[in-house]
Amino acid sequence: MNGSVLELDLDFDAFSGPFDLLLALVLRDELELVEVPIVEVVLAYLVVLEGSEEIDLESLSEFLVLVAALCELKSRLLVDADEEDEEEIDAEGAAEELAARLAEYQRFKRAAGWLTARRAEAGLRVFRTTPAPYAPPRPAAPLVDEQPGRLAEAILHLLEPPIHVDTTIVRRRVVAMRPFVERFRMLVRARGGFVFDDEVATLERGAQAAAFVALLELIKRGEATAAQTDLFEPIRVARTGATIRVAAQVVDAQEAVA
Amino acid sequence: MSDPLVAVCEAMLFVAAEPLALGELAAAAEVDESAVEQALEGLERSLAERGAGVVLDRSGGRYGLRAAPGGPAEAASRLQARAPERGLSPAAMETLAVVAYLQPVGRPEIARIRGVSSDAVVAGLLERELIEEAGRGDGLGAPVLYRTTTVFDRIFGLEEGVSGLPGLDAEDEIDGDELRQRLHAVAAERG
Amino acid sequence: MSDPLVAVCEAMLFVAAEPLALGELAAAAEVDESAVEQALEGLERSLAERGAGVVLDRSGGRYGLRAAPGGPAEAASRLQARAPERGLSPAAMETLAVVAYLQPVGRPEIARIRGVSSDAVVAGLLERELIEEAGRGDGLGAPVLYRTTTVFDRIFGLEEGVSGLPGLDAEDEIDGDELRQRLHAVAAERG
Repeated sequence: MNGSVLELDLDFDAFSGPFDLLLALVLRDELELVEVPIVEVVLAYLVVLEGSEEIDLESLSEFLVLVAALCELKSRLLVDADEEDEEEIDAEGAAEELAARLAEYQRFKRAAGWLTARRAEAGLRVFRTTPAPYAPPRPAAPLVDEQPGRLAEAILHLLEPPIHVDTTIVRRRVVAMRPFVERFRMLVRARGGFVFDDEVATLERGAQAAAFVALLELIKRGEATAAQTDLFEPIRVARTGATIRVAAQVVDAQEAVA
Repeated sequence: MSDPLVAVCEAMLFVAAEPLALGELAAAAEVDESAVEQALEGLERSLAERGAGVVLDRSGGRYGLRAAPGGPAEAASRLQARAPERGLSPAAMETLAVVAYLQPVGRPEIARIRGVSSDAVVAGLLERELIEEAGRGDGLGAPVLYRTTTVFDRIFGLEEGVSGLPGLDAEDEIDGDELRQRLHAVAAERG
Repeated sequence: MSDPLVAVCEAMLFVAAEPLALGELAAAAEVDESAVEQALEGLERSLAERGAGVVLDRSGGRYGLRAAPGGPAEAASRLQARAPERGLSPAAMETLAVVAYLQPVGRPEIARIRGVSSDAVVAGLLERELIEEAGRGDGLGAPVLYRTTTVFDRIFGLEEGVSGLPGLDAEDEIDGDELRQRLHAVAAERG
């Protein structure tokens, strides 16, 4: 495969999230876009993100599924034949969805840039936000009468179970990561390794994404390494000794085995 | 007001929440106290000369600005007195509802159930005397517990106190413990 | 400053902790709004002429005073423990932008747009009082919604408030179509 995270000269700390990273990759002119190992870069980034406790599993799973589908990893990783009611998401569909999300993200990123410039332009603005020292006391605002029914309404609102609004073509499902961490840890310790693709072959997409995050977690903790002989080859996971660097983990592991 | 230190002193006195001692002014202006003293005299003169709406007050060895006597002070008083009548914000209503149905209840539990920090809202309700302290709980750090007040009863027209709160379920009434459990369960699910 | 109404306006703006609407100033001064408008212009001129330590500020369509730029603002900010605008991270600016344009908006939507959890960032913005709660969204599991505050308007110098923000769509950006084409290229190549 071409390039590595290191050759791409990316400073992960400079990105505010996976969309920010993907946008930067997609907008790169100097690289042939198809040569960019997007999945590897994104996965390596997610390892870093996981360490910073900024992971939102729901949006992360969705993002992973889209990126994986986009890069046709799904043909190997995300086999999903058993799931009847779930729409197959093809690479074209993933591209559509990702493009829409990136365009939306880009608008807000630009708005943030405008606000930042505006802040700099506005200069230091100092106000008093407390009452003035000798100001006459402000009487407490008189309370208006309320209906007790509004209290019951507020409590009933709090009793409503949360739903996750589905705004994408991908059906989101929050899948617990912990069982995967435990299963993979057991496999690594007992057998010295396993083939990730075999382990997740029968799972639905959301679970596969969560499994991948679980794998990243094990790698991050230095309990395992993951490797591919080539870009779309099965991911082989092996037990490892200590000292591994997080950012370049996926790439390093891959080079080590290759 | 050609002296820039005069403007600096005016700005400091303007933003201060409390009257300031000479030492505090000197430290923030990064000059010595005698320079500040001189600038304050300049400020006092400048304000008087142009008939400004504020005057320098130097009572109790501290400095502050106040509305000038007469028209300015009267208008300032009228402005301050016109506190608009306002209803409870959605956040206040929700917090009040949690206290009303679960009392006594502490801030950590309120925050957990609502899923957001509720310190500012609780402070506001205390200030408006809709809730009050009711001892301390057993939890971590023995949090202060709160209950609703007679002001609360009056505003919501609850002549019999909280026993008059509307039921939450027409068929089988949820009791306090069960309500608490269900609120926590939903909050946990919300993540 | 011969006009007594100018002094009255200065005093009112001085005592208020919040920016004031023309109507509030007129009511407390017991004059009509156009007279207040004229007096505010006179005040702005008078403050500028004598190089005062404060300047007239208009944010979100409301009026207030703030420390004059430069030395006065720097000294005044040293007196204040908290500076809401200091050290805003790129993540915080992004989150602030989402809230400013989509308000009221909840955390799940912010996370969806940014692709990362925004809980810590939202908490930081709440603490700085740049955003505040604005009720809960409709529907099940209704998330707490947020909006920007007058502090936000003031710090960013938005005279007309968020209505003065530029449109979200710019001409010079790579649009959705091109992004889609680039991503399609990846998909086609890999398929």
